[in-house]
Amino acid sequence: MNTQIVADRELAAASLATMWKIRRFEEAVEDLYGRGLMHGTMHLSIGQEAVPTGACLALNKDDYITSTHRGHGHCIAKGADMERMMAELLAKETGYCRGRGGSMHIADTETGNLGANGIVAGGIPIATGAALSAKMRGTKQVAVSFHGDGAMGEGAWHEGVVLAAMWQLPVVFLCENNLYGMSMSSEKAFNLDQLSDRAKGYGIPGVTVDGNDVQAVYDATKEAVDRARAGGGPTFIEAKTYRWRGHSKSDKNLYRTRDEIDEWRGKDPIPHFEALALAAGGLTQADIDAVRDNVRTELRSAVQRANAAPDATADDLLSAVYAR
Amino acid sequence: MNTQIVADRELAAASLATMWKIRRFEEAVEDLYGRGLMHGTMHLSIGQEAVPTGACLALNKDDYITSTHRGHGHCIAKGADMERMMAELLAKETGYCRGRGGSMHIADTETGNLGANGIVAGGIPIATGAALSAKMRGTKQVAVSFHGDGAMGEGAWHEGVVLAAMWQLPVVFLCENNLYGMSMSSEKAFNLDQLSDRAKGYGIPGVTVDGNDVQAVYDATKEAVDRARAGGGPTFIEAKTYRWRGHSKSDKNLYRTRDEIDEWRGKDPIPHFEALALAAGGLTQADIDAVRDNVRTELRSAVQRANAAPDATADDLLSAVYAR
Amino acid sequence: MTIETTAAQPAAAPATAETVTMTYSEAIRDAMRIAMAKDPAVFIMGEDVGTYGGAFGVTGELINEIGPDRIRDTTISELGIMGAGVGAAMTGMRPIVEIQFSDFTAQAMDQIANQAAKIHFMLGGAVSVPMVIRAPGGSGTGAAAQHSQSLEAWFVHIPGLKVVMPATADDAKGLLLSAIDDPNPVMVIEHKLLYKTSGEVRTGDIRTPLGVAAVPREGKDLTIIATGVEVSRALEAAEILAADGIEATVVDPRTLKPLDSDTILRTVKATGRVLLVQEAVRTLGFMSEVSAIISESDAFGYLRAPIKRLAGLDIPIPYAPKLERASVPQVEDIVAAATDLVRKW
Amino acid sequence: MTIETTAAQPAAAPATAETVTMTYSEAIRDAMRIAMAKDPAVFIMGEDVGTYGGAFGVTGELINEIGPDRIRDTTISELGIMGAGVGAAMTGMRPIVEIQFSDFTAQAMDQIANQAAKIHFMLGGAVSVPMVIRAPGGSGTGAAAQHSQSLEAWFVHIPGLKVVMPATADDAKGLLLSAIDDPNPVMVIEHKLLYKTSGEVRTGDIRTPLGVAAVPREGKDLTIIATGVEVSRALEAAEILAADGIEATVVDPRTLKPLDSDTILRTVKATGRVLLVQEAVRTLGFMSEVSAIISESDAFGYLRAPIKRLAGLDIPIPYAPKLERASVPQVEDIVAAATDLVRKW
Ligand SMILES: Cc1ncc(C[n+]2csc(CCOP(=O)(O)OP(=O)(O)O)c2C)c(N)n1
Ligand SMILES: Cc1ncc(C[n+]2csc(CCOP(=O)(O)OP(=O)(O)O)c2C)c(N)n1
Ligand SMILES: [Mg+2]
Ligand SMILES: [Mg+2]
Repeated sequence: MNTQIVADRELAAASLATMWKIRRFEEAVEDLYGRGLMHGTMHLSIGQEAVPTGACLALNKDDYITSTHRGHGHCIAKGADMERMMAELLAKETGYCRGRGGSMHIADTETGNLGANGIVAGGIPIATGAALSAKMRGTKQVAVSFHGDGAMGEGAWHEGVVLAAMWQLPVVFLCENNLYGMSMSSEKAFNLDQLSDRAKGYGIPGVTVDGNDVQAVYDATKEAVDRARAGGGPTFIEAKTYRWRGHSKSDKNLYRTRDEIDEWRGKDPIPHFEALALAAGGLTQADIDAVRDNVRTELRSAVQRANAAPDATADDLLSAVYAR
Repeated sequence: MNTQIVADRELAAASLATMWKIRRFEEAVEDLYGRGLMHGTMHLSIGQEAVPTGACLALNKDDYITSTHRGHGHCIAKGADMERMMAELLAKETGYCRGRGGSMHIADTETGNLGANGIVAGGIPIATGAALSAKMRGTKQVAVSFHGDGAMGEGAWHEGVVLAAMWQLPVVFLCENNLYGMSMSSEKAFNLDQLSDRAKGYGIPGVTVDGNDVQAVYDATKEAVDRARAGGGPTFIEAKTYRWRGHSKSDKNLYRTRDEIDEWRGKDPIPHFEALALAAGGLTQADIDAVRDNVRTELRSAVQRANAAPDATADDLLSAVYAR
Repeated sequence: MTIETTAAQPAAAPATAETVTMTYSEAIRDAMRIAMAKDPAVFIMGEDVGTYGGAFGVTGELINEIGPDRIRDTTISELGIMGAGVGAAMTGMRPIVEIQFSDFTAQAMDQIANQAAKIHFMLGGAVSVPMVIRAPGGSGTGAAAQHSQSLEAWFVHIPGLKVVMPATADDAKGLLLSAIDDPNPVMVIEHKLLYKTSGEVRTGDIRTPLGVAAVPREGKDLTIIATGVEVSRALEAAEILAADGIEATVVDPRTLKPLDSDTILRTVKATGRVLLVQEAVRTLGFMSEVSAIISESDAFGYLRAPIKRLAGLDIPIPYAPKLERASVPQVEDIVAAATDLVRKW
Repeated sequence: MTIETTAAQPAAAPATAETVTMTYSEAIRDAMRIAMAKDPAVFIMGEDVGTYGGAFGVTGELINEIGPDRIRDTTISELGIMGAGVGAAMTGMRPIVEIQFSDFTAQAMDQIANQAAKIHFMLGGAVSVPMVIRAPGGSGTGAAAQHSQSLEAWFVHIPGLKVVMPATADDAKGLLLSAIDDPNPVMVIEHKLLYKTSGEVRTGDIRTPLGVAAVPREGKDLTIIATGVEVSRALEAAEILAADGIEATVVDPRTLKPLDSDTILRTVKATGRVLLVQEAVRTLGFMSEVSAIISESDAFGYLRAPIKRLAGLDIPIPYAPKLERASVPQVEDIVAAATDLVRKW
């Protein structure tokens, strides 16, 4: 059996910190955006924090992930620096993409994050390619492709999975099923009881887990990653969760009910995890308070430092297109 | 239970004639091509005749099909005129496409054939669209999308099936699994015991049948078409068969064995059908001979008349691009 | 290709027509509503076009008026949607396919370029594909490189497609209604920044013909040819130039394919100087073709100066607002380039 | 974009280098063999590139020499293959992706244009995508509209891609080796009709630099700029013209992006007359850009005649052999256009 995260002081604290970082980071983004201090578009994953937290806990630093338009959580959970992330969103030269990518393109190759992606399912075949590369180079690295339920309508999803299954590549397709692709209900869209039934069509294992439970996501990912590392090929995981906010700022939430949103707010992964950790004895209330306070302080200083950084420069736009 | 084709004189004769037409048509094409009288490329379906024959028997004239690069059989079985087909391949003005399309683009909208397609899986979403149209217009027409096993690697296949499943459209996805997509073995490619397992990922019925048996293909198609017409949505059918010839003329057959080819030549759908019809009493030996001879005569005159037709004209190339 | 051309006409609605003020976005919706009321074969299909009202709100509440059968929400499957459009168009329907961002036409390129555009010709004329693709293009919203491209050149390069880029609310309506009438696949590239702009729009079942350029302003010193969002920038620049004594003709082709080259050549001959303005990246953008057409025509002999292009930088659109703005021609760039052209030559 | 240019050099191999006669197709295989021997990160991936030897036989028996791990047969999944190439290139490999017909890049357009091309810029330079895409283009094989297009313009229009079109066997080898070295995604558009043509090819690990045009012939009366299969047609035409007293310079850009505009402008200034020849459809083909570059440059003042374009008809390529031939410029068309240009102006 896997480690019980909530019973292990270090892991529990780290997991809780990751969830708080994601939550606080996105609250800050929302606030900055609301006050007109940030531009562009934004996709918040508030409510979904347990998925990247649990999944990345099962990964090594040099394992790869590909991420999505709703990618802050993946990025943070894989180990990125919140200051450089915030700097990117604030269009600063010190941002991960020098202010050229913004929220939808943050990548941090140092921690194996090959990038958020503005294209739904764009990262799926890229993850397959990273896994192919790992296999060819013999490094035992694994790639996890985070994606939404909506992404499963794309041909890119299909082709990425087909190749990975044929070559038995070390890749995990991790679907964050937050019940909607923009306004399209995944239940209506895919005609399936659970999205993990899709895996049967590719001859790969598929499993559905509670995406608001760090342990459940961790366990499924760990099993998949272990299998992948051992040469056992790809796995599909469906993690059921919910986004509290609208798809993006233009969302009027007409396609779902207040009740549904409230019901899922009641399943907030953070207090859920805290309660389990308290019960298991992994964390005391003081630990929990300390984690939350530390994250708040860390985030506050990340925002401040990001704000103080120089704006992105237009100097070398033309020469930055091609690598040398 | 469905009609026993081999026991019904009219149906048996018609089915046998269709298979012979396909066989003879393609032999003629092969011959003309070999003698340098036909240009371009060609994909022969010799050995696979039972699939379109059985499938189209389950269709009404106004039902739709979409076809493939290996499409002569579908075209003939749906009711096209061999002379106009041959004229097309001979680049004549009287061809179905006025000599502009050639083998890979023959269509015959009169008989519901929306076209062969040079793009693997290109016809899948088009069939979905035709089925959508039928449903919206309330016509009770059904669309059958013929495609190869190789096509199932394409995103277009996936997206066409996803939409059809969501909207429960009257469409049948009919896979002619001839074991290879060009040189890629479908067994290696798809990591599945049978390709019909793929249907599970879309929540639609899937079935695998002997593609060299007209009755088996007919039964499966009939069931699917009846369900579709009754509003029961799409079905996936895998018909297992084999192409005797290479993928196209450039094929050196390096990826498969002589033994395998010989084994499948032994499963020739035509004598198989003849034997069953004789045994069931649907056809006498004289009937069988007459069918074969009539087709030969018909084909010979189709080739002659096609040959005598005027060449495709370059006169209005520029004005033929846009419909008016 | 035979291009239907007529004499140039002003972009504004004829004085006689009844008009009402509405946004570009409302004008598009109005066109679709009119077409759907008239012809049961017309329907809309795309991601979030139903209850959500469209990523940019263009379909709005049409689903409440017309119902989910004809305002059809899809999965996120651009290639499948496009192919379904082709199949529906071949069998008696007249689909309007909405792609959320024109960048995602990349996903659907096979069905657009290899199927929709070619079927009529390739099948010998037996069938046609009367379908409209609506897709917003352009930068200016901070959505970065994968959501800000101006890809019209890809489509103009494909025989069998028609390509429309409305610059005003009235044209957005009139051109869309013409596109829906047309028996061919028509790509309508709308501009995100224009959706909320307002203009006088002719009421009722009006048309702006395909293949006819607009000349919203005439002047003797130079001809500015601009498309999409650059049309309004060119007109603004023309005002500023006028104050400085430079009189510009402004031409908006409106339909990039078929192109009204007669109007272009006529106005170029009249001024002898040309400034081409596009938002798309410079290299092989639409204006490269306009330039080539001018310099192989008899207008060549009338040119007093080299043909000047003003275009987006050859870069992916960056996220940072200042960088994004610097990436595409702004009013001041047009003023500067025009002044330079007139003063120097 | 900063374009690296050097003085023009003849397309033929330098006299000093050792050469051997081989086909264009063998030259490509030779380049891949050399690159794979040198660098274990280089591998080939595509449909039927293994045992089958490639749709056009280009990979041939490489699988027997190098094995299936690095000569990797795929399913029919162009978008997936391209994306796998991007992912592999981002993580230390140097994939060569073969697409059977360049027409099927339509399937993979998202990964080409929205991912591969943009990643380096969009991610702030932190990562690059050193990948080569090989795809045969062009007509002449009777394969009709979906297997005969010349789509280079699509790629030239996308910042972040480099685009190469070798016209000789030696260039096919030398440019491909440069493309494999390059840290950026490079689209190599080969021509089906050239695969079986032979030429002298330099042996060993040679290079033809990207961004340098070839000038295989110099003459005083006009400059013919041609790409791909039209280069040999232009050279053949130049022979015929010479017999008639007309001396043509022939320029083969070889790399369409980055483009060696210096060589183009220099030769245009020298002759004052330009004939642009492409196989692709006329509208917004690569030569539209060349035309625009010339007429906005100082070479404009040297032009004695309008810039003449010779291009494919704006139609899908038809199947019938006579129609297919009539669709794209042939030697006699080049001779006629050049003669007209020189005699009339
Ligand atoms: C190819 C493509 N199509 C459409 C979009 C617009 N879009 C962005 S996110 C989104 C919904 C994605 O849904 P899902 O995959 O479930 O992710 P979620 O937003 O729920 O996290 C859509 C339609 C896009 N970015 N890319
Ligand atoms: C999009 C696309 N990719 C590749 C090809 C080249 N090609 C033509 S047929 C074929 C094999 C198709 O296999 P399958 O679908 O099994 O049909 P079969 O040839 O066996 O009838 C390939 C790879 C193509 N025409 N279109
Ligand atoms: Mg979702
Ligand atoms: Mg097959």
